[in-house]
Amino acid sequence: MKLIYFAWVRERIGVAEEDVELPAEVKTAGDLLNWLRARGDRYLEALQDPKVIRVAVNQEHIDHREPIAGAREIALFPPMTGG
Amino acid sequence: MKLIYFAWVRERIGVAEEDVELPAEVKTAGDLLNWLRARGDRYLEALQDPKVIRVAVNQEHIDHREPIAGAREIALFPPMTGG
Amino acid sequence: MSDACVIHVKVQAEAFDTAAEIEVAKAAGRQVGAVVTFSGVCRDESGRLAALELEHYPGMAEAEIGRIATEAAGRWPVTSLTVIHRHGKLSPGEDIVLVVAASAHRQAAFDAASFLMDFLKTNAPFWKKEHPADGSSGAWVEAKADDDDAASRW
Amino acid sequence: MSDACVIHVKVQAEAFDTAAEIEVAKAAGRQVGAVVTFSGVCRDESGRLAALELEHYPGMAEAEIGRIATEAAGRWPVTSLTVIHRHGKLSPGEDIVLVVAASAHRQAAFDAASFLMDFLKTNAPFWKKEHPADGSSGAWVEAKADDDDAASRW
Repeated sequence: MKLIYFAWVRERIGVAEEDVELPAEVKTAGDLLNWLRARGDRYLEALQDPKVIRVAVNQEHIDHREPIAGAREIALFPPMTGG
Repeated sequence: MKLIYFAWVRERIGVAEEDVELPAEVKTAGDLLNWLRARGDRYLEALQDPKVIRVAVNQEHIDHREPIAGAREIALFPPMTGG
Repeated sequence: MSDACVIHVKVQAEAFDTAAEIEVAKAAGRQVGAVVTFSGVCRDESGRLAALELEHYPGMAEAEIGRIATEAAGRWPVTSLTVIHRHGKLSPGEDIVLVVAASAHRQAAFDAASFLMDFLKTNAPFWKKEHPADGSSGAWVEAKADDDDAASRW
Repeated sequence: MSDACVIHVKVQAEAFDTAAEIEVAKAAGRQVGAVVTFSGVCRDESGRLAALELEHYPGMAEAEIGRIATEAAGRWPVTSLTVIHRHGKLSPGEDIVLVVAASAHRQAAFDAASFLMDFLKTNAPFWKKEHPADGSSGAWVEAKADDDDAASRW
């Protein structure tokens, strides 16, 4: 499973992307955020306020309660500021 | 007093502008329309439906009930279709 | 809100350069973050028309557009407003009118441009006559009740 | 309503030519009577900024803008919608984004362009970082609650 980070999420975690093996109990985007927060201080700092973290699965926005089964790539990023 | 006509008002009356002496009892734009309608068939045809005739005094829109005292030029025209 | 707004009004037969007008609008204020343009284009009405002819009231056309733009500049925090309206005979595909609104804020630019167009339609002294493609004598375009409705919402 | 709508989406570092994009929009339908453009311009925030840097999510940026444009084409009778969004380092005065909406009807063109901008702000995966003029290290621009409100009105 490929994880991609953008903007200050990327800066705080310290890598732009990484491959991870997710345990079976990580079913939703919210589960993924909790699992990542337990991986270390950089993750905890990046994801300390989960409600401001947006999640996209296979390049489509999803809600934190939605399942991530079947994801090829999951991206985590702050609220967008384009336009 | 200079009268100016535009679009189909101009075509029906047959002149683009004319100078007229208005009698003292012609006080409002509505009075002017009535007075013109009595001037002949071309005026009657052009102004037969007064409610679709717009009036501008000194290049500003006015309502038919407003006075025309002090006008240097009065324009009569159909509803506008620019833009 | 209108103190810093630059207003440009032109009524002309010649074509205009939309890109150049956008550059002027961007240059009019250091805090321009949003530029909205509206171009009104002559349609051929499914091949029915060879041209549109625009008659206008010289002097009042400029004055009335200026009054509408001044009203818009008082309602929204815009840094510049440009209106160019053409007259004379125009072929399908040619521009009839251009409105450019620049502001620090996108909604102000959208609203000011939309307001200007609605009031140009109902209040600016221009009249369109159709020149049919079949060579027959054309009719004056009738004003639409829709346009009065659009203006009355502001 | 979307069957005749031509949608163009570009995400690029290069500058774009607004006038050329307007011409493409006019050419996309024979019944185009109205073209609305929105240009988002990099501001210097009263001299505070030397540049903005735009990061984006390649692939998703194009896909998400395409989804927003398809939604707009389904809601309004537009003949073409164009969105160009730049990424990379942009100086004050440079264009960041262009939206062009063409329609037979002016209100449809205004609404589609305004809708596109509101959803680009909240949903397109781009992030702005400030480069201050004083050489200090810049901060990421924070999302505005106003922008969520603007999107939620549609």
